[in-house]
Amino acid sequence: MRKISAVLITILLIVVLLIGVEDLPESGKISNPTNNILSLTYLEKTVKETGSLNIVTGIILDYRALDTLMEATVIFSGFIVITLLFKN
Amino acid sequence: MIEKDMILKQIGKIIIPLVQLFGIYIIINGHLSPGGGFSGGAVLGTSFIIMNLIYGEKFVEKFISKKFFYKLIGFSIIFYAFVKAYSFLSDIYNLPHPIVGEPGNVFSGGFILYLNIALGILVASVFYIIFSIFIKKEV
Amino acid sequence: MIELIPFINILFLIIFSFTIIIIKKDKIVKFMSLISNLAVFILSIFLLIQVLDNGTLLLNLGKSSSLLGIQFYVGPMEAVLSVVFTFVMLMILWFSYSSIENEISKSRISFFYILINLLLASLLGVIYSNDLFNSYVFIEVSTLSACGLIILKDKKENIKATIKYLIMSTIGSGLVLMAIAYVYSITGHLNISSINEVIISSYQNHNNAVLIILGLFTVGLGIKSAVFPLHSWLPDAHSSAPTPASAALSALVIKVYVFMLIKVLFRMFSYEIINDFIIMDIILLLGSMGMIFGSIMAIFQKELKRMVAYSSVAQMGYIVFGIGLGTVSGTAIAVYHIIGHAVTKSSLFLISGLFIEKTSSKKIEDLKGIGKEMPITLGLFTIGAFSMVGIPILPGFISKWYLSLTCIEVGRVPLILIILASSLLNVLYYFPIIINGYFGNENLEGKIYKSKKIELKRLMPVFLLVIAMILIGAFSSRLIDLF
Amino acid sequence: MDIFILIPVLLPIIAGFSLLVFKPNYNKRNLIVISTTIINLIFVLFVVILKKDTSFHIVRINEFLDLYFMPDNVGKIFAALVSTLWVFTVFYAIDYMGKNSNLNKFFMFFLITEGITIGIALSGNLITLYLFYELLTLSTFPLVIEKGSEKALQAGKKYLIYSFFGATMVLFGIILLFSQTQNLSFIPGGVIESMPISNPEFYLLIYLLLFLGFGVKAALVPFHSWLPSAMVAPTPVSSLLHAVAVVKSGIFALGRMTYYILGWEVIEYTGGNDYMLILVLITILMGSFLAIHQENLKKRLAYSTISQLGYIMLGLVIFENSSYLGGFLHMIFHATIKITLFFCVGAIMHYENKTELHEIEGIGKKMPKTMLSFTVASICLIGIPPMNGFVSKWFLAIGGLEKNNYIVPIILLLSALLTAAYLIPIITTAFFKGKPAHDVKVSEPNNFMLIPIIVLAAVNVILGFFPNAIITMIQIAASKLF
Amino acid sequence: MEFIIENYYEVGAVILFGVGFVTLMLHSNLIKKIIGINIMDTAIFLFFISKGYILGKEAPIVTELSKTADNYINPVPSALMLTGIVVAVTTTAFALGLTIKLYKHYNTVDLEEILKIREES
Repeated sequence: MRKISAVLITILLIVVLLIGVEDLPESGKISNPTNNILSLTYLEKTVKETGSLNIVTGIILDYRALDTLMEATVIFSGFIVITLLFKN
Repeated sequence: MIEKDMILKQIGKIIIPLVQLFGIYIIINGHLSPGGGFSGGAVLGTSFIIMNLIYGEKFVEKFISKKFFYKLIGFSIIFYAFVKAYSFLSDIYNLPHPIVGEPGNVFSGGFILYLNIALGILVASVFYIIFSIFIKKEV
Repeated sequence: MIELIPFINILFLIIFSFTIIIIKKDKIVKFMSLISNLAVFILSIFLLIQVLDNGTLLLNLGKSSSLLGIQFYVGPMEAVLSVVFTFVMLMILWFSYSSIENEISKSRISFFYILINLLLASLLGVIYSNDLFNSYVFIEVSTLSACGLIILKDKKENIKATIKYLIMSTIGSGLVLMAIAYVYSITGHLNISSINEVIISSYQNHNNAVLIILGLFTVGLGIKSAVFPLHSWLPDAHSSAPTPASAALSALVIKVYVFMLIKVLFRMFSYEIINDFIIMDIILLLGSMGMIFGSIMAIFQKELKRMVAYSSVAQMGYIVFGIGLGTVSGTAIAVYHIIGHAVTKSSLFLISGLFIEKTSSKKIEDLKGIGKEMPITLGLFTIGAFSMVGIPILPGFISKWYLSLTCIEVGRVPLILIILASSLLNVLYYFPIIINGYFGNENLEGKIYKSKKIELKRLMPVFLLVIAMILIGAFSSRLIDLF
Repeated sequence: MDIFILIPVLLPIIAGFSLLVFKPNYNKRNLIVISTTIINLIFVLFVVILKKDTSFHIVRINEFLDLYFMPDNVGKIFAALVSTLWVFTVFYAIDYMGKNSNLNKFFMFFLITEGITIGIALSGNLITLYLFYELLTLSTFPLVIEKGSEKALQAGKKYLIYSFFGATMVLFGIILLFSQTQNLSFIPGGVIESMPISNPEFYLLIYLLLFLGFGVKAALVPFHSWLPSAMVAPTPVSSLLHAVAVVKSGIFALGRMTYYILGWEVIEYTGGNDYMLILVLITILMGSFLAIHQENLKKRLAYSTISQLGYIMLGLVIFENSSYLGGFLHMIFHATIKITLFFCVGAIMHYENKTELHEIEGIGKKMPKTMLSFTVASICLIGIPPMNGFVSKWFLAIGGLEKNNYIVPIILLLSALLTAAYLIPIITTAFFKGKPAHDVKVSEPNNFMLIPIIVLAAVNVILGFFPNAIITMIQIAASKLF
Repeated sequence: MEFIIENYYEVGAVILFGVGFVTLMLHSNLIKKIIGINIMDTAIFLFFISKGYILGKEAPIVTELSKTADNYINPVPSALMLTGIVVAVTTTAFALGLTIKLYKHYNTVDLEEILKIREES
């Protein structure tokens, strides 16, 4: 019974998400809202502002560096939690 | 503790230094080529894990002791946080910051290089520590 | 300098918690974490004053352009919430200063302080951040440190509760990330304000997508904040954790996700858009169910901490109910209830921790006659219970009153019955404890009455929390006008 | 000078907490309690004779939550009544409670209850009244379960649940009302400016909610059953609960709600009072019928209280000058009468520990003064002219007739007969049964208990002969309404 | 239904998400649950990354500086997902640690059985 309900829930989830996907713009097009001024600005500015040829690294370590700081914090807290878990 | 295989040990002698070199390369060149602190650190940590698997923990302890790994974690992340804070402040108050030279040089990425190094050390040591905790099921 | 305070708060707490693993002595750790939280509290007060003086504060981190970097958005709500959260966390730390050894082993004390600092930092981050993905990362940090707080006690049930909590909240954050992906793919922004600008113009083109985004956010954040049908992890987790930890979890952590939901619904979308979608009615329904069933389940609990945990499920129902009304005033009441309930529930949890420590039993029926032994403590518990039940001037009454007025305002008068019914149910499970505590004599045979001196010293943080609760009730209109 | 009107509210509460703090011994405690009540009576009388209309805001939290005191004539009379009867009850209680355990706590709540009741009397808007109404429940609860027995705890829980149920209905009504008229302060004739032509049902709902909610404490019939079961309390408490504090607070709140918040024109327009009139008449008859079958004396008096409260509520559902007057008078007279009856029964319980009707044969010969005052009080309650019960019932009947509502006087007469039917047997059993008089040695209760009884009985008679002072005061209040 | 063709990345990601979800739901074995969680996360990463892809453009790593901005795909999703991957890895490590601990306590990794055992306390 649980299994059937689980499968049904999953199918429902997939269908719902697919309905959402149908509503999304076609992927890979240059005209998508994702390829907006934001990404262009990144692509233009990153190299000369941060001096990193790898634009992704430039973004995560300079523009959105708070994410990366938090990412390091996540690693740290995972380390702390596992150490705590096995400490006796 | 069963005796590890001969082949593994011999191959490991060759492979592991290369793996570590590769990891360090990824970390250092994080801002010039694909890669970065996290991926390089993962490679580096994996190399230690392979060492541990092939030669046993004692062997790793000979190079880097567990305590030192803990110290590395603490200091690298504190260093990381401080550098990052300074870089934010230098953005806002444009304080002096490392050279952002012509792209392509290793020393051209502003803070990125140092951040990558700190992140790589952190990731590598955390990976190794977590692995050793898992196999020994205790700290 | 003062506009940097949000960033400084977070950075300060993070760096301090990093340094703890180098410090060896527990006393230094305790003392320094008290100092750090005090500093953060004072800084938050400065921030509040600043915000009240010159309006909303926008802080761009990363390169100066707000589009590229990550933006902090500190309006009155955020400022007040950060003050309240830091205050409650400071009180919890003060309480734990003398009593944490009783519950967790010596070798784990420094971990408690590391995790508490990380937790507070991440909560403040979720409150301040105006960037969806950044909030997601903060949420992950808070989830991990909350799990860590639960497994501070090395018991089997703690680990069981933690794995439940971890799996549930991983599903929740997965859904949230999926929702962020949808949002990004139809707007191309991550900054909530920019998303709002884009989405107001273009949401008719993506009706289904917007509805699915709302659903994903609601369910994902609802799992993390224990909204009624998704609450199954909460009682185990919050009742098995050590007392200061469960006070922090139940008073602060689950609230932050609801606040994130408020930001998503009303700042990323807006009131005009949001009321076109059915999601508000669903949220309202969830809230009403939580208010009723949470209280009903709390009645049947045998253990004190489980009962208090279930009552916070009911209180989350109030908050979600306020959100679901979908008006500015409803949101204001929701935030007000977040504040009032944070203070009330933390004091209730700390007091129940004192009871459990004194009677060395978790059962409710072992509390009979406790009022003869620790009258002041039970008196504070009574004030907290009065706030839950809704005696005038205390925050609980204020929220009920304004919620009812908002119900009439939006023309849903019958909903008032739900509010009043749940407050009657609160009477049913809070008052027996107080009555049996003061007037029952069962457990007093052969007990020596302990001296009250040491109690008073340890009760100080609870005193302050209760005083803060009464003040929050007394200045309610000022607070609500802020939001 | 206005802050002066706070003293009658605050003084007993502070004194009560001082009992908790200082833990005085027997004599010191009695001194504190007696002096507090008497000084409080003096203060209240001072407030009563204050000519100009004083009013005082304690704290104004927001547009609805402002604690506001405004003693008008009605409130003054109620406050004077409460504080007067409290003095008698204190003397009685000191003797009755004796020296048994944790009496400091008992007298603490005893004094706090007085303060809160006076707060209800003097409160100037509905929110303040609601706040004190809730506090009254909480502060009388420990008095009800003072014995601490399982039965007492059960009765206390019943009382608590009934009261909170009523308070919740009241709160619902208040919220609905506030959403319509952003004003909750007591204004003669009501706060509603214009007739609710558009939505009378809404106001009918508000009226029913408020009436039933306050009716719980006033022992309206569907919700009356907490009152007899609260009889486990010691006699001073139950006399206070039934004669003065709780039920009269309910009645008083009903009066405030009817005449000062909704306004009787609005209620008459919505027609809610007709439904309530039926309930009230049922209350009167049912209380009397149930009282006849009670063997236990206190229970008998409790049910008679229910029916008498019905009389008072008649004055709240028949909007006539004279019925208002009659109801108000009956509130005062019933208070004095019923407290006398309870004192007598309590004296019998305390000295002879006889609680059932058949046990008290010949008690009249043993304690003649007590039973004599009981007789006087019962004659007053039955309403034989020129006793005071007659005056109030007369006005009530007149009011009914002015509304050409002939059922009311009939019910009144019938219920008067029933009152006689359940009170006379007590007297006859007490006086004319059992052993002849000469071989019973007289043993009255000591003066602490006896003097209040006799004085109260005398007060009843005097009030019966000279009710005019009170009537004029009430007429002043009523002139603002009709 | 042509959206299945034009958005096949997203469709695949969503179906993968469902696979992970049903794995999480059906199996009571903790390891398999964790695998399911990882599949879900991976599906979301795939979904997100596919948002940044633009037909016929190359990865945002500047090889020669002459190329202008419109030769590269949108770098933002990749940047975000790097962080997301780290978060997922840490959560997985913690879940595995909990599993090991539970196995030490109960000698089983079956969550149903573990939750059935009531603690005496």
